[in-house]
Amino acid sequence: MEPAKIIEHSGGVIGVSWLLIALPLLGAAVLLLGGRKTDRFGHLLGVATAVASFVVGVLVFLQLLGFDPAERRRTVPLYDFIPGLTKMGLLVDPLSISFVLLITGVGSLIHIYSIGYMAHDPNRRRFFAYLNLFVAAMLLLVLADNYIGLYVGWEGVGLASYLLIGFWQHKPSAATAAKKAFIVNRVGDFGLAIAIFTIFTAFNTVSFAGVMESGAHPSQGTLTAIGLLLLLGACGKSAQLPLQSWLLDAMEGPTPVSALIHAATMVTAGVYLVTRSGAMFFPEGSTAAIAVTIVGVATLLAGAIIGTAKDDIKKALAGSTMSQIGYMMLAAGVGPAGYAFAIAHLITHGFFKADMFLGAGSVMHAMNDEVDMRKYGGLRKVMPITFATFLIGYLAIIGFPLLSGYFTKDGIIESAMEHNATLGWLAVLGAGITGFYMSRLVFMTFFGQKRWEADAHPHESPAVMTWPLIILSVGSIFLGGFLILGNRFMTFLAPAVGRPEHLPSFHPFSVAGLVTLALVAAGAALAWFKYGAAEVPVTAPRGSFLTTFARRDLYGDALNEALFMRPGQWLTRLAVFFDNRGIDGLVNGIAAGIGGTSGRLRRVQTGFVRSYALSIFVGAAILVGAWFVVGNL
Amino acid sequence: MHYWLSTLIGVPVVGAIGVAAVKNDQRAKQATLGISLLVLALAVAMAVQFSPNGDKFQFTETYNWVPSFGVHFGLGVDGIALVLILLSVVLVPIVVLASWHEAEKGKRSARTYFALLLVLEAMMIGVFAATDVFLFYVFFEAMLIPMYFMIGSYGGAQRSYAAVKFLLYSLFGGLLMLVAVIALYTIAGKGSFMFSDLVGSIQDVGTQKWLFLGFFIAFAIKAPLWPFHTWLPDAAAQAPAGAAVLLVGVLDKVGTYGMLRFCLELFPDASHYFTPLVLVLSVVGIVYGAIVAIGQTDMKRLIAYTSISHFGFITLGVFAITVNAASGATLYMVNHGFSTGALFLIAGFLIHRRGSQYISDYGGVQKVAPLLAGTFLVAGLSGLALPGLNSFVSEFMVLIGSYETQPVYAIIATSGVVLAAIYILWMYQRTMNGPTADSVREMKDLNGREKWVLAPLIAVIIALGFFPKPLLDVINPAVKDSISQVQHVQEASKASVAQEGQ
Amino acid sequence: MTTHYLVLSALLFVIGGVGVLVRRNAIVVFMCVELMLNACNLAFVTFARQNGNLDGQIIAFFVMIVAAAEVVIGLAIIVTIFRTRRSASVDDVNLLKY
Amino acid sequence: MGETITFWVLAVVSVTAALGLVFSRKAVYSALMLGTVMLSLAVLYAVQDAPFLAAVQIIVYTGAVMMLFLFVLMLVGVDSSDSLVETIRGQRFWAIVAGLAFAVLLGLGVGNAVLSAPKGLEAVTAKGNVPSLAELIFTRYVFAFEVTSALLITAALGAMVLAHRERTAPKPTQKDLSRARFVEYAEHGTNPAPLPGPGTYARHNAIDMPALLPDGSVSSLSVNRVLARREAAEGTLAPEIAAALEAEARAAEERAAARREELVHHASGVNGSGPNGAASNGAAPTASAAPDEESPATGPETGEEAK
Repeated sequence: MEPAKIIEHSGGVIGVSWLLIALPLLGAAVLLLGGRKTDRFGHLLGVATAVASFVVGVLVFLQLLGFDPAERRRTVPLYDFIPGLTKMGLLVDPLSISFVLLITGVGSLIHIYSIGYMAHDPNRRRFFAYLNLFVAAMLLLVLADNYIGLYVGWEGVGLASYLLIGFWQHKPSAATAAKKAFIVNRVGDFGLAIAIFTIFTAFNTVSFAGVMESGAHPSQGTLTAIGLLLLLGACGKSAQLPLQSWLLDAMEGPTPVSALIHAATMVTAGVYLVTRSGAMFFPEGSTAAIAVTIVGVATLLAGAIIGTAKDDIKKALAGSTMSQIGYMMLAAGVGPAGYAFAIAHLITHGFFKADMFLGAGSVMHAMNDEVDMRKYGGLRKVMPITFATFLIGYLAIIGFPLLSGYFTKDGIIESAMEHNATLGWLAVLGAGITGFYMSRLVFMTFFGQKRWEADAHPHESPAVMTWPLIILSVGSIFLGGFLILGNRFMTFLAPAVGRPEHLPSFHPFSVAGLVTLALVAAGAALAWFKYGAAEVPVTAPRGSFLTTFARRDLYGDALNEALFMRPGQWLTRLAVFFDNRGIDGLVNGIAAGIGGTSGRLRRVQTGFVRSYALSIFVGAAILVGAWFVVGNL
Repeated sequence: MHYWLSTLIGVPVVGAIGVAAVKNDQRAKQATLGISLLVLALAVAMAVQFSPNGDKFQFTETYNWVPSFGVHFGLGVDGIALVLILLSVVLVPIVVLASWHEAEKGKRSARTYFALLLVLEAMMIGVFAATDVFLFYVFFEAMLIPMYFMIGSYGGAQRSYAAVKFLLYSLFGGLLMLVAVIALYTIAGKGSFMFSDLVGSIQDVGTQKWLFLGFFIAFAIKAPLWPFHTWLPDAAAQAPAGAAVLLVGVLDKVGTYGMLRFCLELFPDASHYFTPLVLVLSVVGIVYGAIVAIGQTDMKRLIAYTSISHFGFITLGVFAITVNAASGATLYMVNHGFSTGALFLIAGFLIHRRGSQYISDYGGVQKVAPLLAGTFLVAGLSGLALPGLNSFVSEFMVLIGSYETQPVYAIIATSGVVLAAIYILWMYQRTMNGPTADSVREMKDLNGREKWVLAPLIAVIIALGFFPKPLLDVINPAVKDSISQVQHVQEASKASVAQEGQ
Repeated sequence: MTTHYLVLSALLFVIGGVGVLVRRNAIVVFMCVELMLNACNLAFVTFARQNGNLDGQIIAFFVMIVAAAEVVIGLAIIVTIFRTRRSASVDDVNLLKY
Repeated sequence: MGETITFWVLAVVSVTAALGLVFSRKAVYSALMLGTVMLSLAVLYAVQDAPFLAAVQIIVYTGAVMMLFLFVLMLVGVDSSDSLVETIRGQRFWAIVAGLAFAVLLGLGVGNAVLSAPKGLEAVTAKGNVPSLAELIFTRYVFAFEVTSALLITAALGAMVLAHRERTAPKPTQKDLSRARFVEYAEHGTNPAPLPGPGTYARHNAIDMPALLPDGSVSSLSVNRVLARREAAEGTLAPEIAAALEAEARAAEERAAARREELVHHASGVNGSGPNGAASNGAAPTASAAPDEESPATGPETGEEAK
């Protein structure tokens, strides 16, 4: 089934859906411009706008449900953004509203959580301003009805991510990580921008509706090029290979940021982009779609391998995020059969990963901001709520039967398997590794001996932090089943992204599913023997070559440094030298040459009046001679 | 008959004489601010009456100046000139306010500086409003005089070198243009220097090429286009911040404005012929300027090099010969004036506080002066064309427009977007982030005057980022008109190529 | 006959010119200039007769007046220079150079 | 025929005189040579029907201008003369080459011209030479004539301005002069009293006779130095006077040397080495043009050697 037509809409809650974006934007503006005066109530305002936006989102969702499925794609024109290029409008359809609910819902919970987490930070107001800014930009990203609007949101979330990673900018590592994130993202944006140029040139419009309904039939090459360029953009934002390197560094930001931006929402924007453009530029079996699946599989394995070696709890989770987004990309590349699973996994992942990040934040909060898991251990007793919610998130992610992740990940594996057996088995392998590294994380943190630092006095976090955890863990339990069973989500999403001819049915005991479960169990058991039952050394052992390989992020940074940074620095120095000595040297050389010549020439002015007289006389003679010559010609 | 434009030119001139005559520096400053605000109000009042779809040139005034050579004092604005005049008159009061204490260390008195500023304002309005090629040339050259003194008398340690380099470079280009102007007059044989009389008067392609080069080199130096750029970092780094804003923000735009107005309209065939060359220079400038900017250690030089990169975008837009690109380029001229102006001013505030232009002398300023750092970041992000800020719209239009006709150049130019992120954010990181350096520990945040300087700039930067329509509505018709000639030539040459192919 | 006068005039002129170039005493240089002027006068007078037109004589007359004025000023300058530099050599007055 | 003879005679005279003007080393001779040329030309004017110009030539040029030349020559040093050493490389060679080239060119020009017989001035000077000239001057050339008057006035004013020396200090009164004399006395022991008259204890009552001090020695102060030098040059000066003068002059020279260090050294002032040292010494202090001229003290000896 093809995606439904996009129709213009006015009136109702959907008509004012711009409020979704405007509310958090207003919050950000007030908090940033208001200065210290808003310090007192800043966090409350931040939460209020996020929650208000969520409420609007729910109302919009409800109105949308009221329409016939074929009329659920509504565009709300706003204003003429760039005359001659594009108008600005919002596209409210099942896909975008799913994101809106995830962003505002999980976003609101994280806002609430941050009240407690950032309570002692002197710049809490600014933090909430940035969070609000992020929510606004992310909503613009998913709601825009054209690629340029999407691009605005795309870079807007990049900015928010930059600001929030570098929130503790007095730490050089945080500042560097923020800059790195922005610049790597810009590389992806480069691809996205050129994709948009190509789209405009090929279709003479950049709106989704316009592209879909355009009569233009660009060549297959153009379409593939657009697809690959969009994929480059998606790789940047979603930390997929080869632009993955920024995500692990991005963990320098405060943990709520990691939860919201670098786990639940922003990093999934790439999946959104691929899904949104899927029907047009990633048709099933096309080169671009195959590239998407390859990138997805490669990243899901890479992320998982990185996750196995990290001792930093946030970095281990970040590796896991990479890996899970790899799953989503894989599904998105599979075509209409995978879109629903990709988005469903994205949503459930948003819940359980946010849950675990916030749980990790809760642990860090309790352990004086210690992130090294080797200095945790045995925390389940002192932090029961955190432990319980974390455990739910853990079970969800490894695909424990009947929890959210079980349904969505299994769906992805099944659809990948149907698409291409190799990809499917690699995805299964990834699931097994997930079982290992997530178990490792849980065992090192909550089980085993206490390996705390002397001054650590862990305690359970306040209610403002635990309640969001509880809500998120509830979502982590039930959401997956709710979405997947009976193809509920696939049907809902169909008007926006299309649907395969044959709806998949859920097989709880398929071969792949059973193998997956077995591998996950094996991974968990291995982790128990190495980290649960055995003593965990406080300092990391040197480890094998493979461990180092994983610890060093698969040498991604080293590769970037060797390939881009060092030649770049060299090139920069060369260019500066060339500019100063070459171009400017030439300019100054000409000036010096003229100066030197005139310095020599002026010696002709001896000051002896007789010399001057002689030259006058000779000149007169020459003139007279010339006159004769000319006169006699 | 309107007198809008001559009033706009006359008021600052009269004001400058008055300011120079006032004996009290404080009074002089206040008077300058008042006059520049008056000019701003007049310009806005005029702009409101401009009808985008009316005549090409509006508010025209024509007086005979040198009748024997057909030189007129001809004034008039189209959409392109109008937005650039608006840019100038908005920037001047801001610069006046920003330079409040800047001129006190100079070789000459502060009131001279402010009088020069007003003279410069008159020249800037005049150069954009001139509809007579000779008058344009006169303003084009006369602008150098106040700027020369502003750099040479109030600048940094190397001011003499910078001022002379700036003057000689510009003069060299200007003289080439003078030759071309006179040749144009003679060859056209219309007995008039009026732009409207000269358009389309040169049909011979060979002649067009030579005249085009005469004009283009002058504009390329002014703009400045790679490889004629080396005067800009020196001049901008040595000039006082206010003068640097006007230099990079407005004066250099005369170059790109001239390309759009004179090169394209007067010499369409030659423009078509030279397009590949100009595009190569532009793209080289974009990448080269950005790379060299990354390697700078001096804040003001860095900003100057970013401008070289940005001027590459503008010329790329002008010579891509599509409406989107050329409109984007025009809008870019305005936006670049605001964003780079803000960058220069904030850098100036920083330098004023710390007394050093070197990036390495700073660090962690964000901690002690968050507002200063915040505005710096906004201005910087505008410089790297972050969506939602003004430069994005123009840069995107330029790129998308040039991609339509010149995809390869556009793709290379787009890589400048990545480099821009590196040079801006790296500079921001080195100055504002990290542990607070001892030397800046006592640094004060923005004071009231400085807030008033930056608030309008930041407001404009954000407003134009989301709502560029008012400007684009004015620019688009004018740009369409300007590039139509070259488009005809392009189509003709395509047609002939197609015929040969058959 | 006219040719003879003109050749004489030319000779005197050239001799005067060479004198200006080779002599260093400012007063002698001046005299040589006067000689050149006189040579020109001779040519004027000759041409006046040749062409039957008094204009040549008039010009010669004016030349004399101008020469007189020139001598007055020139010698005053020489005296002034001599007063400060104790020298009448034109080569000694060479500070205005390079 | 008469004109031809006159021309040839005067042509030879004037060219010879002109060459003499250029080549004579003494300025006075040059002036006289110039006078000769001018007089010759005056005659040639007269021969060519220009009696008025001939008169003016004699009156204005030979009379006024030449006198002015001679006057300034006297003022500047009548007997200072150029050395034959050329200091500017190639100047003389190129001057002569250019002169010859110019002469050849002019000759070619004149030779190439095809001239008819002179028209003569009879037609235009029917009323006589002077009235005809006057008519032209006061009609067609009246503007030029008036402008010339402005030129003359300007020249006169210019000469005055140039010759005028601005007084930079108030004029010394007698009191100042007297005080200065005593300051000099206190510092250098110079005699504050008026110079002794010649011949107070003289054997001859003559102005060239030095005064004798009470101890019978010669008072060098009393000697007119110019006269003494002349006599020394002639060898008629009494030896004791010569010795006293020499001692006194050496002291004076030492004082002057200190002052002279401040003066600019002129590389071209080599004319002191000529054999006319005595003559130039005689004109001292007015004519001691170059600082590296022989010192006055050694003057008499060199003068004698020259003799």
